[in-house]
Amino acid sequence: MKIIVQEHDFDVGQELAAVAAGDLGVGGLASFVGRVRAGDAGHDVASMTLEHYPAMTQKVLEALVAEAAQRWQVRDATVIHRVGRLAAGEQIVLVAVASAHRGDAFAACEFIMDILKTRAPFWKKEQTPAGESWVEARGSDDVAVERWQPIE
Amino acid sequence: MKIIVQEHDFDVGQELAAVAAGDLGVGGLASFVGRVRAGDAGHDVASMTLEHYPAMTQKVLEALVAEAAQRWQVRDATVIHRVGRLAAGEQIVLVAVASAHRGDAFAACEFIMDILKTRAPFWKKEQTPAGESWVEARGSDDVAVERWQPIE
Amino acid sequence: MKVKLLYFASLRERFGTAEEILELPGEQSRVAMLVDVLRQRGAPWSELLSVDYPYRVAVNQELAGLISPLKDGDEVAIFPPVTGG
Amino acid sequence: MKVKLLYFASLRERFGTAEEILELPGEQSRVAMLVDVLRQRGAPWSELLSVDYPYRVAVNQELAGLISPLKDGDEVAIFPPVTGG
Repeated sequence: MKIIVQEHDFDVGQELAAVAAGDLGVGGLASFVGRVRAGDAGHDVASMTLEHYPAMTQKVLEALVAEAAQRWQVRDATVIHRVGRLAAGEQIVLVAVASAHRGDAFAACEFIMDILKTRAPFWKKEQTPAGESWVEARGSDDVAVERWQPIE
Repeated sequence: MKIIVQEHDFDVGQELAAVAAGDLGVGGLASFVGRVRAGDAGHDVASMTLEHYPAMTQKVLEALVAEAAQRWQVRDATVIHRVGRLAAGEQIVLVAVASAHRGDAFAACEFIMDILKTRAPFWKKEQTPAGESWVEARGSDDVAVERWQPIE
Repeated sequence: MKVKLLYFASLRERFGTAEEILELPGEQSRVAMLVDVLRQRGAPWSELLSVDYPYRVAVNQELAGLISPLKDGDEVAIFPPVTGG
Repeated sequence: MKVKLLYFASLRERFGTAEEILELPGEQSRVAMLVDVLRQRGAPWSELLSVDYPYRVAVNQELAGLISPLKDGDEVAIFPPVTGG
């Protein structure tokens, strides 16, 4: 497992090639790359600044990957999250999960992304022509998390 | 949209960089890479040979991507499927979907993979120490497809 | 009327051919009639093109059923369930 | 007892500081008491550490609630809802 928070960019091709490299038991590798979106009409985002709480981030991300590996068959996983100033179009986050079967790879990857969004201590500040402002948490992220609750 | 069936390998990093390249409206890129799995205990797969029905494959894959783009917001997508002889560990298929939001990217990507498995005319023959044999379709693939049925 | 038949994967191997041209009586036909003609050849046709074996049929590159119509010049592919991805 | 306080993002900016050491009465305390002490400073503390504002608290890097216990030397972080990914 590889879990890193860094300022510099990452090479998706290199990272994906390294997930479970040489593991012939892998049948599928699901991944997600989040990018800085330029915003919507009337809300142009030129860049964002990502801040985090380093001591907690690492703990949360490790716990998250461990939880995914308990719920699904995971042979290897990589999570890279960037911090600092990122221009529109730049990569923010990579989550990649290698499993024997595709269903596990997809579910674990999406689970990590969804929970990361509501539990990992990162904060985004947007730079727009109107000035800077902190991004507010979205209710849809909580909805995305709810479907992963264990069924009692 | 890029939909290709080819014998030679593909470079995942290059392909992912090309999906919706320069499109600042992309917030997420979900992808899946299928690899030749070496098999399970007592069933060692050294390689497989993939055969297809070229005239139909292209049509089916194009229809599939179009269907995904109708159901979810898709800004760009790439599907590459290899044919011919592939050794254990080699890449078979890449599906990548870029969307404004991650939920659409994940859903469209998984949808394309699930439906591809049951509708695209590819057939796998495995080479094991015990000889060659055609892979049988799996019931679990039909189950994976069922959840994508539109709710009436 | 004539149709072009294509076989894939295990069916191609079992039938020992990848394609053939088949003459069918009349100017129109249906997949069911084509399959009947093939089954009358005996094994392995009768064995593999039976309800016990989940073969698939595509007419002009679109999945078809037994009642799907056939016309002169159609391309008919017969193959086992697909296993790509 | 003393705790180390950390503020992040908009709260760090509004409070004008990233961290401070805070002395609390007694040898044990709770998050609720700490928040009370901070609110007594007046605005912006009283405004932002209110039920109208969905602030989060972590004690020693674990999310905590108002009744979570505090002891000498704890690291307490106060921040807005997270927006990573």
